Parts: sequence; structure tokens; C-alpha cells
Amino acid sequence: MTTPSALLGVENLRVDFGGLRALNDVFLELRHQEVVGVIGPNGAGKTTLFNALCGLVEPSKGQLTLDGKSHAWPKTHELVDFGIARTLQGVGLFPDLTVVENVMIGAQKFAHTGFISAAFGRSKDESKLRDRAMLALERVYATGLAERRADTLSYPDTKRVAIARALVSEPRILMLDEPAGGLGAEDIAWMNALIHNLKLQCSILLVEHHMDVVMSVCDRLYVLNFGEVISSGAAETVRRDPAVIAAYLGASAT
Amino acid sequence: MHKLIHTNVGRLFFFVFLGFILFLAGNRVDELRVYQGATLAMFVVAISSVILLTGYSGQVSLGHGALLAIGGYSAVLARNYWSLPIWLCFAVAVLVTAAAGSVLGTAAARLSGPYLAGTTLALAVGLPSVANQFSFLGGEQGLIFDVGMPPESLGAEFSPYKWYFWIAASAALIAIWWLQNILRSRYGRTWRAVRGHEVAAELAGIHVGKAKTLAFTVSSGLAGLSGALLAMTIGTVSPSAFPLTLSFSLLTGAVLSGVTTLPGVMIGAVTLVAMPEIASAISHRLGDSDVVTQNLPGVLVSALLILVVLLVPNGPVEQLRTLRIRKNAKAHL
Amino acid sequence: MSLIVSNLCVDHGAIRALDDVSMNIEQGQLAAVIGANGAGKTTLLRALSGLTPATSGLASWKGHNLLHSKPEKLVRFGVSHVSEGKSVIPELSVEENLNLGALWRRDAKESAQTRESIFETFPRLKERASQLADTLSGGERQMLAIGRALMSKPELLLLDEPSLGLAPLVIAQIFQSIRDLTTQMGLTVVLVEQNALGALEIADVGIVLNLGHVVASDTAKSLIENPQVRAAYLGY
Amino acid sequence: MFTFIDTILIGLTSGAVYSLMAIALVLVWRSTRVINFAQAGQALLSTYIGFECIGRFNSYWVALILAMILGAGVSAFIEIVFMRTLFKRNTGPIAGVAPIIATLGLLGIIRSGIGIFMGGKETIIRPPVSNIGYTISGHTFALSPFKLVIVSAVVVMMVVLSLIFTKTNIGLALRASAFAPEIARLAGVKVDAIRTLGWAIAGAAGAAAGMLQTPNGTGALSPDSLEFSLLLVFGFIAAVIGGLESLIGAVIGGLLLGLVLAIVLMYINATLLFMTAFILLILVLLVRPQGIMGKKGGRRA
Repeated sequence: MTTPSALLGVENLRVDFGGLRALNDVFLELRHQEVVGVIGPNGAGKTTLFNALCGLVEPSKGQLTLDGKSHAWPKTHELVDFGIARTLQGVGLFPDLTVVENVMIGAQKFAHTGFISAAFGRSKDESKLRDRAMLALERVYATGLAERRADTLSYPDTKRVAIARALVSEPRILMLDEPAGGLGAEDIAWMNALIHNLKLQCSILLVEHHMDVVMSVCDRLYVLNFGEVISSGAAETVRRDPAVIAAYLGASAT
Repeated sequence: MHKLIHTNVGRLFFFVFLGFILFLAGNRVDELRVYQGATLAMFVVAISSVILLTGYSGQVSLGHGALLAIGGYSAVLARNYWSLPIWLCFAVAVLVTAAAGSVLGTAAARLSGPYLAGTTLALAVGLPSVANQFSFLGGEQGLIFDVGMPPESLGAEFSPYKWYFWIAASAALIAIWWLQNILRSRYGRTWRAVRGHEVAAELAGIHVGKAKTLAFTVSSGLAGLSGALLAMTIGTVSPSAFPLTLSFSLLTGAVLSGVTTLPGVMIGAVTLVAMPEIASAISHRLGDSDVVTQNLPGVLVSALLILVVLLVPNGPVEQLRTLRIRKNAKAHL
Repeated sequence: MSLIVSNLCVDHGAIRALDDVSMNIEQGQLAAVIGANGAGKTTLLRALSGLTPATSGLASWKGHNLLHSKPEKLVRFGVSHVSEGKSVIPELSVEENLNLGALWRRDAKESAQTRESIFETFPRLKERASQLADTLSGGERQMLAIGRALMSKPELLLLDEPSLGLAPLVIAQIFQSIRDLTTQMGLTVVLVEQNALGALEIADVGIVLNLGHVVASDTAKSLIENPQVRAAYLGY
Repeated sequence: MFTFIDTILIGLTSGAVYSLMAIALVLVWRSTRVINFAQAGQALLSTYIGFECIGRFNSYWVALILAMILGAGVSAFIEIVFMRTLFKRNTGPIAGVAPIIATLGLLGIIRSGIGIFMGGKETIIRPPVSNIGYTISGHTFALSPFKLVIVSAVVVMMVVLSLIFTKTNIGLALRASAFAPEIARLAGVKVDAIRTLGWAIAGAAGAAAGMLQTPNGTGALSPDSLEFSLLLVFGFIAAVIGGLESLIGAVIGGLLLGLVLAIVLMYINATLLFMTAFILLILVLLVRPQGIMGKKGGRRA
């Protein structure tokens, strides 16, 4: 089912929580230079799908392919090495680090200073990491925030920094978990433009509730309901799918 | 000056300068103060070790005394059995304790807060009793730790206590310089990130278990060093030198220092050194009864601990910093 | 004599979750509050039941101020909240879950009667009375959660997404019982739902939230036809 | 054979007291998510109160009851005065550690405070009935009338506690507040008051542990006595082995620890007691990081 050229493919994914089946037979494909949206009503399993991809929950079964080759489900800390970076719904900045330090954590995979050299104060790649971090901050227009502590930022700013922290690892796949969630209209427009911009650099997998953002940035959509894919395809087609409309607006009670 | 401290070379000079000041100071005060200086240096290292573990990597240790014991005993054994030079004994203490810490840390990384607290507590209570089991550890009386007389080149008047102070102060300076370098490097950043948000740290490619184990290992190394210093200042190692109250005092020191800030460490160390003296002054006023003299330090330390946790939970230094940030934020508006 | 909310604002840290929300619900009405995820529906209920402190604004029930009171106090005043995600305690038995709602009541006989009437409404709960709530299906849990709230003799019932994660047939059942309960017991109900059409069909009035604002508020019938409902969900 | 029977008897009696202490810790953990290191200190304080009561009323039994009541009061006081303030203010980077540190501070104050006010006096609590073992066919077993009292007192208290928890409204409120405080509040339970009650019951259980443990040992009561170090450390290890969440777990943990320690004591060597407890703890936690009856952590993100 997966196209050989796909960057990332998921088939037959199943996740159980105790007796509850959170995901069943879920499939998904992300190709080069593509923005794919995962949508669906509350509790449909979208975040669970992200968590399964990131090794935060363990699938009961399912196959994963990276670059068309079958692959074991990665451990969370290995994702960066596969070129996958993810933002979290709750943002998850490190509160007592400065903004630039937060982003430098994302660039960890480029750091090579050994423990002994670090102990003797010879961290050679420190300035390189900082440069990378500043570059990433520039891409989200947040260089001005670099020296602020993360816990002093406004909410929209934390979202920018979180994206910069994901970008700095130069991912091929960027997973955004509700990038527009909790933002006001102005910031949503800004986020929309940013995602359009990022499209040029990497493929994006997106969970989002704001349908105008979804419709504006996504090439293709997967719609989840009750843990299953109820519709998938080009964004415009999916939006007209009666099954999707029913899932969102609810079926008649009688 | 402030800017200079922020470069690595600058800090190295700063530490050398600090060492020089200490050297001058050591020549100008009486024997008791010199002895207290050595104890102070020991506490600085020990509290830094607790701060690193609790403040930077977010793991609670109620049993640091046990790690100090490992360090103390290994230094003494290295001295007594292989007659190693004194600086090598300290190195042995650091390495052995770090190795023990890495084993413990691997187990600790799997445990969440209360379980880790319980395990370290049990270790602190359990470990010293091992000394009673094996005769080469000297049982209840323990072993004598003799670091030897100061080199003759220092002159005839150079007292042993001054020699202890020299050793302890230079060990502390080297350890703190070394620790600061690590905390400013990507390792320190990684620990703070793990404490701040484990999942986000993992997503950024950090192996959380390894990071925690490394923190435990480094912290243990420092604890081992301070254990050896403690053994040197009191001249022996024995189970009773590392009681549960030592572990608790170190935690108190760390809280007073503001668990997350290394610069505050002097506050904690000075308090721990000064406490017995303040207590004896007060108990003297109360008429010098035995029970008061024995228990007053405990009351004072504990009361201070509770007050700090209730009033300035992140320590005085951190509290000031937060105030400053708030002020700045207001100024921005 | 009704539920009056005016200019209610609630902040979650730096995020404003509810912005200047006003509504007026008559006693005995079933009001459906609908909107997509993140619209602020849950926050509204949590503010009304005292779980989340409001930043500013007013909310009153029968002339009594709801804000700045603790939830355990408001229960005694007739406000019962069934929070999101089937709010039952899985470690307790079905009967214990129900009894929990009446612990504060001093009228043992009447509470027993209330329990019987709940068992009549949801016979499934009676069959499973001694089982742990953990063994219940999703629909049964929702019934239990509503039953627990009813044990507190509420006059104002706040329901947070009772349809969440349930199969369509079960949703229809639950909605029907909510409608029946409202009519029979003369309750005032605020029903927060993502399942807009289902909720509006049983409701008297409807309120549409989007990004923390009220974007529409009308009788349920006319809202069903209203394009703003679709806009709030599907972006068109 | 006799030795083996004695081992089991010693293990069960000391295990019963550890269980009682572990129950106290579990009650506090469940109601406020705090490990109360001051528990042993509170037990010590209550036992001193009990000692004074014995002097005044000339009855161990009256003293036991009074010590439990006053122990409950002290515990409730600590919860209201310290824990509530702590939770209200506590937001900084040491949020997770602060309550532990505060209870350690309390432990220190209680111990040293008692040391100052009572340290000079000789204080001995004699068992109300003989603590000399029964002799059957020439062998004196490690089972004395007082040990029987200990075991039956612990059993009675456990039965009473489990009846309270499963059969009464208060018990229902206690369990509901422990498992799901928010739902309990929505159901009208005054969770704050229930937390204080949880601490109070824990205080009573700890007081009982102190009053039973002291005469079972040397009978000498002092702030640094071995008995209270045992209660502090072993009660705590028992609770952690049991998983911190369940009262049954606490009992299992206490008895398991008691038996294992008795085996070491009888067959190997008393100096290894603490080390054995540590190793047992590590072994249990390596197999089950959440303790025997503890629940596995949920989803992380």
C-alpha cells in the first residue's frame, strides 16, 4: 500500500490502553515535500498516533517504513537521528534554560565535545551550536528572545521557540502537535505563514484543530474517528466527505 | 570582572586568584579557624555534589552520607594498604565512588521520586554497617587516616591543620572549577533540560537514562572526594563518622544554598560549619546543660530547613534572581 | 431565576481560554454549548463549578455567585458537574461511585430513594452495582458518572462531552436519557458537546463557542440551520 | 527446627510493627503525595506522651489509647500548618523535593526537641504483660504474651482500618479523595478535611507502632534509640516495597521485610540487618520499579 518513494509509512497500526483500543488498523503516508494533516474530533486518537510514532506509547502491532524500507518502531531519543523532530502539545520548553539554550538542546546531535574536555573547559563546538540555534531562531523570527529565560515568555513566543528547537536538528520530517492551539487569531495567521515557509525545507506531519489552518497548509488529510481512519486523500475532497462532516458535526441523535 | 568570570580562561584565573586569597587568609587566622576552613571546603564539595544531583538532574538523594563513606574508606584503604601518595588517595576516592555511583545511578534512573528517596535512605543506613562485617574495614572503631606531615619546605611552623586546609581548599577549588566547566557545557545543559521536561528532552535526542546515570556518577565522584576530605579532617573513618544525620545536613546545606544554584553553595557550607558554634553560644547562655548542647544544633538546622522551604523554597540566591527578573519584566512594560 | 454568565474571562497561564463570555439560561432549559476542540467549552464548565478560578466577570445561579466558591460547596448548592472523560473512579464499585455523590447529604432515606430512581433510569447500573467501575463499558461509565451527579440532588447539571469516545448508538441512548432527565426532574442542564447536531437536537437553546468567544447563541432549532455552526467546526 | 519456628515468630512480630508504620506512611502518601519522614518522629513524640500517661494513669492500655489520640492530633496539626502552606507556595524547581525536605526538618526538630526536654531523664516503658517467651518441652520460644499482644493489636487495628475503609462513609471519602481528588470534590467531598483526617489516622497508627515497638525492644525510650531508627527505615522500606499505594501492599511489605530480616538475624548476623533491607529493597524495585502492589505509570505525553 505504501508508495516506495514515501518518507514515512505506517500500516496496520494498533494501540491498546488496557482493554481500550485507542488505534485500530491505522495507515498513513508522508511523501517528500508534503504537508499531511491528521484531523478528527476529540478523543479520536490523533495524539496517540503521534505518540506511537515517537515511541512514547508502544503499538500492539503495525509496520513502520522509513524511506520505503521497513523499520522497527524507534525509541524516542533515536528519532532525531532518523531526521524526525516533534513539537509537543504542551510546548514543553525547559523552563530554567534560556531560549537559545533550549534550542541548543535540539542541536545536541551536532555536539561532539567529550566529557573530559568539557570538564577542562574546552567545549569547542559550543559556539557552533549557538550559531545553529541562532539560525533556527531566525527562521521563526525569534532572535530577539535568545537570552530570555523560557519561563518568562508569552505563550505564542513559546510556540515559536518550540518550533525552532525542532528545526535546529535539521529534520526531514517535522511533526507539529497542534501548532495553532491556544493562539489568538493574529498569531494563528502568523503560524499559518510560518508553516507555509517550512514546507520548503521539510515534510510536515500535523495534528491541528483549526480547520482554516489545516485547509490552508495541508496537501493531504487523514481523518481519524474512534481510532480508525475514516477518510483520507486530498484536503478538498476529504472536507466534502459526508463521513467527515458527520464525525465533526455529530450524527443525529434519533 | 563579571564578564571575565564568564569565559573559561577567565574563570581559571579567578579560581587561582581565589586560591591565593585563601592562602593569605590561612596565614592570618588561628588554628580553630583554619580547621573550620578545611571543614568548610569539605562541605562545599559535598553540597555541590547534592546540588548537582537534586538541583540539576532532579533526582533526590537522602543517602549522600553513604557515598561520602565510600570515598572516605577507599582513600584510607589506598593510603594504608598501598601507601599511595596523598593526592593519589583522593583520586582513588573519586574514582571508586564514581564507579559505585554509576552502578547505583543505573538503578536510580529507573526509579521515580519517592522510590529513589527510599532507596538512597536505605543505603545511607545500611552501608556504614558493612564496616562491622569485614575486619579490614576496622569495625566500629574504624581506621586511622594519616595524610602525613606537611612537606618540610613549608617551614617548621606550618601546622598539620594548615596543611589540611591547604589540601582541602585546593581540592575544593579544583573540584568546583571542574564542576562549573561541566555545568556550563552541553552536559550541564542536558541535565537541566531533563529536569525541566523529560519527554521534550527525549524528543531532542537525549537518552534520559544515560543522562541521569552520568549525573549520579559525577555527583558520586564529588561525594567521594568530600568523604576523603572529611576523613582527613577528623583523622579516621568509622561507621559513626557517616551517620544518617550527615546525609540530612548535606540536604539542608543544599536547600540553604538554593538547590539549583552553585554560587549559593557557600551559604549552605558556612551555615553547616557555623551551626555548632552558634549552637554552643546559645546553649552557653542557657546554662550549658548536656542535653541542650547536644541537641541544639539539630533544632537549629531543622528549624532553618523548614523556614527556608516554607519561605524561600528555592534558596536566597534564586529568590533574589527571580525578584530581579520580575523587576526587569515590569520595567519592560 | 436562572443561570447568568456575563463577561466571563478565564486565563490558563498566558493563554486566555475564555474571553468575555456571556449567556443567559432559563431554569428548566437544556442548553447545548458547542464548538470545536480548544473553543473553551470545558473551561466554561470548570469555571462554573469552581474547579478553575475565573479572571474576571460574573456567573450566578439563582442569584448566588458561582465564582470564587469551592466545588464541594457548590454541590451543596445544587450545582453538579460531570467532568470530561467519564468521571468515575475506577477503583470503587458502581454502588460506591453513586454513594459518593450523596455522602454530604444528611437524609439517608431520601438518598436511598434517589439511588433507586437512578437504578430505574439506568437499569444496567443496578445489574453491576457491586462490580468495580473499572469493568464497565464506556457507555455504562457515562451513565454512572451522570448517576453520581444526580445523587447530589442537583438543580443545575453541568455535563462535559458525555458522547466522548462512545459508539453512535450509545450516544443516542445517552442523549435521550439526558433529555428525559431534564424534563422529568425539572433540571437546568448545560451540555458541552463536540457532537453538535446530536446535542442541538435534544437541546432547547444552543451556544456556539469559538476560540473562547461566543460566536452564536439562539434556539437549538435555528442553530442547526445556521452556517456559523459549520464554520466553527469545519472552517467553512 | 526450633530455630526455624523462632525465626518465623520473630519475623511476624517485628514485621507486624513495620506494617503498622508502613500503613501510616501509605495513608499519608495516598492523601497528599508526600513521603512523611517525620512519621518516625511523630511516633517518638507520641510514645513520650504515652510514657507520661503511663506515669499519670498507671495503665499501659490507657496510655496507648491516649498516645494514639494525641499522635493523631499532632499529625493533623502538621498537615494543616505545614503541608497546606507548603503546597500553596510551592512552585519552584524543587517542587517535588520540598515536602520531603520539610518532613525531614520536622523529624529533626522533633528528635532534637525531645532530646532537649526529655533527654536527661531515664525513660523506660515496661511491657504490660511479660515479654519472656513461653517454654514448651525445654525450649523457650520467641513468643511471649507481649508479642501476642503486639500481633493481636496490629491485627485488630488492621481489621478496624479495613472496616473503616470499606464500610463507612468516611472510608469511602478517604478512598475517593486518594484515587481521584477532583472527582471527589465535584461529588461534594471536602477533600482538604479528608486529607487532614488521613494524616490523623496515620499519626495514630504511628503512635501505636511506637508504643508497641519500644517495650518489645529494650524498653528504653530515647530520641536516638535503635527502635526508632528501625521504625523510620524499615517502616519506610516496607511501604516502598509494598508500592506506597495500597494498605495491603504495606502489610505484605512489612511482613516480608520482617521475615527476611529475622532469617538474617537468626542464621547469619545482626550487623547485616540494614544492608539486607537495602538489598531486598533493590531486588524488589529492580523487578517492579513501582513496588509489589503499586500501579504502573500511565502515558507520558
